[in-house]
Amino acid sequence: MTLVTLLLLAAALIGIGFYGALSQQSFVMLMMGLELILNGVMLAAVAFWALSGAGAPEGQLLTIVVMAVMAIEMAMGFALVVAVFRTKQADVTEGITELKH
Amino acid sequence: MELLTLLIVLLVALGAGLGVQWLAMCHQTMPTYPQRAPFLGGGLPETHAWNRYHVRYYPMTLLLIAFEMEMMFMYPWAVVYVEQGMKAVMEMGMFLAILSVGIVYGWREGVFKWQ
Amino acid sequence: MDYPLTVDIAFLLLAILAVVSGWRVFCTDSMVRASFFLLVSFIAVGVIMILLAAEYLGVAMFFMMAVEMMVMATFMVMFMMNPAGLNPMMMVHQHKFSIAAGVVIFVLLAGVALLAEFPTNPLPADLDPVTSLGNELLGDSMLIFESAGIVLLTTMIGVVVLSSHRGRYGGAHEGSMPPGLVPGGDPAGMPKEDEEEGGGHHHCH
Amino acid sequence: MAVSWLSRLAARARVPVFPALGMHGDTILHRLALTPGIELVDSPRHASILLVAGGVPPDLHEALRRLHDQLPAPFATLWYRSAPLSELAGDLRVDDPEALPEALKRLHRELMSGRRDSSPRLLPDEPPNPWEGLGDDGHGGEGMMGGVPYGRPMAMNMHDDIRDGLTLDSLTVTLGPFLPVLPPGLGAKVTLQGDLVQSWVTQLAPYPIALENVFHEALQRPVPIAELELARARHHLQRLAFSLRLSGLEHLALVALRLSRGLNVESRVGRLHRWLTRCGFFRLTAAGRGRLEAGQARRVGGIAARAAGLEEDLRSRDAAYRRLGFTPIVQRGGDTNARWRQTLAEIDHSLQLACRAEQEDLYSEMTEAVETPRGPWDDYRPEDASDILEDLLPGLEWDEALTTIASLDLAGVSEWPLEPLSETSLKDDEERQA
Amino acid sequence: MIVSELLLPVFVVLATLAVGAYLVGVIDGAIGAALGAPRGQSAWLAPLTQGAWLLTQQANTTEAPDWRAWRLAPALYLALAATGLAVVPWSPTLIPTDLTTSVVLWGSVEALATVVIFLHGWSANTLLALIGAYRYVALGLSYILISMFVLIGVALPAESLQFSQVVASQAEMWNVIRQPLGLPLFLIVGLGMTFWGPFNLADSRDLAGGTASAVSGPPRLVWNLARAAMLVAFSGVAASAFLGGWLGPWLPGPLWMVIKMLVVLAVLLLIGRLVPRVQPERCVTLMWVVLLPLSFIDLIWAGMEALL
Repeated sequence: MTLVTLLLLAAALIGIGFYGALSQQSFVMLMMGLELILNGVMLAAVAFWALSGAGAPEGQLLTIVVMAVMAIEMAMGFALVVAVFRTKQADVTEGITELKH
Repeated sequence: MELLTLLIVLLVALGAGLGVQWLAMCHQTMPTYPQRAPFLGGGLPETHAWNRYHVRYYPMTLLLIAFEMEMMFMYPWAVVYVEQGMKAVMEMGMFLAILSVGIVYGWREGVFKWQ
Repeated sequence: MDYPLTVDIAFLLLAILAVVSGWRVFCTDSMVRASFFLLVSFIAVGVIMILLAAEYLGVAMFFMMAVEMMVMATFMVMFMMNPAGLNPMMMVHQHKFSIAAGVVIFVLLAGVALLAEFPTNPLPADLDPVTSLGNELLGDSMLIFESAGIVLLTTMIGVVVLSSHRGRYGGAHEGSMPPGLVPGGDPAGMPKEDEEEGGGHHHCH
Repeated sequence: MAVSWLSRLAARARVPVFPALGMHGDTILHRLALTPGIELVDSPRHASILLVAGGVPPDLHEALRRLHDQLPAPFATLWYRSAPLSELAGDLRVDDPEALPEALKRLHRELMSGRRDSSPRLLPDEPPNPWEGLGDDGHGGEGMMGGVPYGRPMAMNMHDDIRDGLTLDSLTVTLGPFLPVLPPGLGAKVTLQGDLVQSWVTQLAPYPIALENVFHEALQRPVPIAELELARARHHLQRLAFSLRLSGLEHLALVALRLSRGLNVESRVGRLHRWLTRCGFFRLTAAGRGRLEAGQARRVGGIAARAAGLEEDLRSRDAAYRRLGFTPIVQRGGDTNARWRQTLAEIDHSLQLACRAEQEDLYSEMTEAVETPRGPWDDYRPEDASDILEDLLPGLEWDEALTTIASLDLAGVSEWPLEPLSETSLKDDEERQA
Repeated sequence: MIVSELLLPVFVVLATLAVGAYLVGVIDGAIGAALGAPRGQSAWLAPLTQGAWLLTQQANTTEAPDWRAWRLAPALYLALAATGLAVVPWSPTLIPTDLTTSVVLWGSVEALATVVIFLHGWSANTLLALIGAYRYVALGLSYILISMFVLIGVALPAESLQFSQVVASQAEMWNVIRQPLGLPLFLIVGLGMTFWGPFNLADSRDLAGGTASAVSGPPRLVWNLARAAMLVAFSGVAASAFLGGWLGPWLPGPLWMVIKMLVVLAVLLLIGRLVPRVQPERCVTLMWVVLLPLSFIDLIWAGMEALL
């Protein structure tokens, strides 16, 4: 377990997350991709904090902030899904893009 | 060492739980289809039970994930609370007061009721 | 910083678990399984954090993610056709492009990780991560902490406004109507209903 | 060796019995609930014995077969005052209520020790729809939602939502007639969205209830008022016990059953009422749902009508009751909560009336009509009113819907009176065990 | 060294779990008999015979269950109970897992329990189990905040998130006296967590057994066992957080723990028998509108008390 292996793991998670976020049609599945990306980011932040940052508390704080971003993203995302579904009965991303028209 | 103990306890319990189910079941035959049908007091379902289940309390769950974030801040706060004294009281008081507004607002809008 | 062999083995297993379950999220048919695979991935990362001495963050990851994935699962089931994956399905678009994008991102980040020189500053032996985090929250980063509160409040209100149907002032769609100019008249400044609904039609894939 | 030791231990377990009720089968349940060593379970999966109590009408035989096949092996069926299905002609039949507990225990012991084989499956081992090898992937499904994956179609969106405008899937199932949380015999086609009842169509009316003989006699000749009122209180107490068991208050249900069993003019329900109030039964469980409109309440009659504020009670027309100073009790509200308050008040009232009537040795004077616990019986017997559920239940959550059903006495009155059970033996049973 | 640091704690946790789950059955039976259930066999034997019967019964399945999840859920619930019990300190030296954040770990056990119970009901693919599962989620997501506020309340005077420190901080006065609202609120959380008595929304009678309605035989045995084990783990945590854990005169620490855990168990099982089931909608409103503000008050009280 070194900084490099940890970062590799984080990169793998971010890569899979990107794949998911780009490929999934469904809005909720897309959010799962985003979550996985943030998962990798958090791991990288903690790895830097532990092995490269000499335990500066900002490293931990960054992780918490990422977690907060995740929670907000999820809450707002689902609320939007509910609101959109109520008017359009759509649950896929194409359904939402139509809101522009 | 602590984590090792935890791991062993966890694995033993998990293994025991799975083992009891597996041991007793590896001999038995598959139940018949009528036996496997869902119990509805002699009645029958038309479809599988898995469906797009209409959760009636979804606004509450969304409120929860936003509110729960506050816990992330509160645990470290609790550790340094006595050390920091009044400063900790003021800051967390402000933080909680802000978030309580959200709960009260949600309550007034009826999010804790079945939609 | 050197870790004992057991930690290395544990890290390896957890890394495999995190990646495999992260991958399974996108190739399982059951929405509930997908959410909980993601949870497993988070838990594996949480355990790695504990191994890295970030005990608080690792354990907090468990409970935060357990709740979030539980909510995720309920919403996935609510809004996805065929939520249990009784029929196999593949709801993807731009599949090849996404795989390529994922691989490129991984290669780029891995390249950075392998090639860049990061300073090696391990944790001081006497550091108490939780206390230092607490002091940071109440001291230098007080502003972040309090503004997080404001942002969360905004989220809560936004969530309630968007998702709640039956509010204090009646249904959400009714509530969004301004009152009529004459009592009982049409809402002021709103287009007629049929115009509003105009562009909507279903997309099924 | 180990297995025989295990089965010997298993043979000593409390006998888990799943009751499938036929006509007038519920009386024996009140007795079994108080019998040591017998456990009445809620799901056939948790039982080793299927007890068919009372005659099952032929049109329910198919449902009974389905239920029979849902018990996990090893299991056996016992028929109490009921003719076994033709396939199971060799099964044990018991008609004597006193021999029943012992027969159940013996059956369980024989099953566990292997001296008796598990009951055979009645229905062919076929899925509801053929699926193996069919469809896109050989599991019966087609496309995303089509086909019959693993033998059943998938739930589809059938109805618009009634409450919040999110049109998600709905589930349609037929419930009953052997669902233990519904009145015996009630069967319905129910559509649920989430845990909300979206529509309810009563398909099978609950079995007519048999009233005690005194109500039938009252239409022919004057009968002692004390006897009439005690029978009324007994009926209400048994209904209360059912509802208490449903809401998880097992011990109070037993209190109510014991009270009904040994009911005499000295009995009082004040303590039971106080316990119910203190433990929050009225506030937590039977909270104001299932409100009846005046018209519905009049149709149901009896307690439901008086709980909705209608002052209708045939007893106030009887001169003998008037001499006792009888005035009907009424509640306002007409919801579940009001019905249970009314029930408890009426039990109390009945006991007081019985007490005074016995002192003065009063007989009822009106013979052209009688107020039964189920409602007024004048020219016609109280009829089944279970179709009001169709208006009442939509929009209620599952738990609320069941609490509402339990608070309503909807079944019609049978033309035959209740066969009396001997009351002494059970006391002996309990005393012997203690 | 290995024996005292690894084998002994593991043994203590697993033995407590097994014996405790059995005792839950015994105490519950005894309370039932005291409240007037018909007396059959002795309460000591009843859990064993019931278990033996379940072992000999055929395991039921449904038409198309989510097999892995369905079999995994009871075992996972048991494993969570074991994890929860592992953070409970028995004496200043005998602490199976003395993480510096064991209070938070217990919080995660609570959150994960919701997931597991949901999974148990969901994977059966039958209507009644499904309703039970979703109802439980409503409850599980509501009690978690209350539990965390209450536990932070006990962490304040200890200045630590470690259960051993929490117990040590109660040397002068137990938290049950210092923070009078804490224990009652926490007991409610415990009933919710094991869906016992008034908060039995998952496996209730109106759902013919809810998430367990389609389960029979050994899987049901494991499920019942896990539920009882979770109750034991909870009573251990409650005893450490509010009743001073191993602290007490005359007797050795672990013995005090056992006594306190038994007391908590008895109280929980008694409440479970005395209070009717709460309707789901009412339950959620009650948790958020009444109990959550109460836990706020408890926290403020604890904070003031810790500073003075």
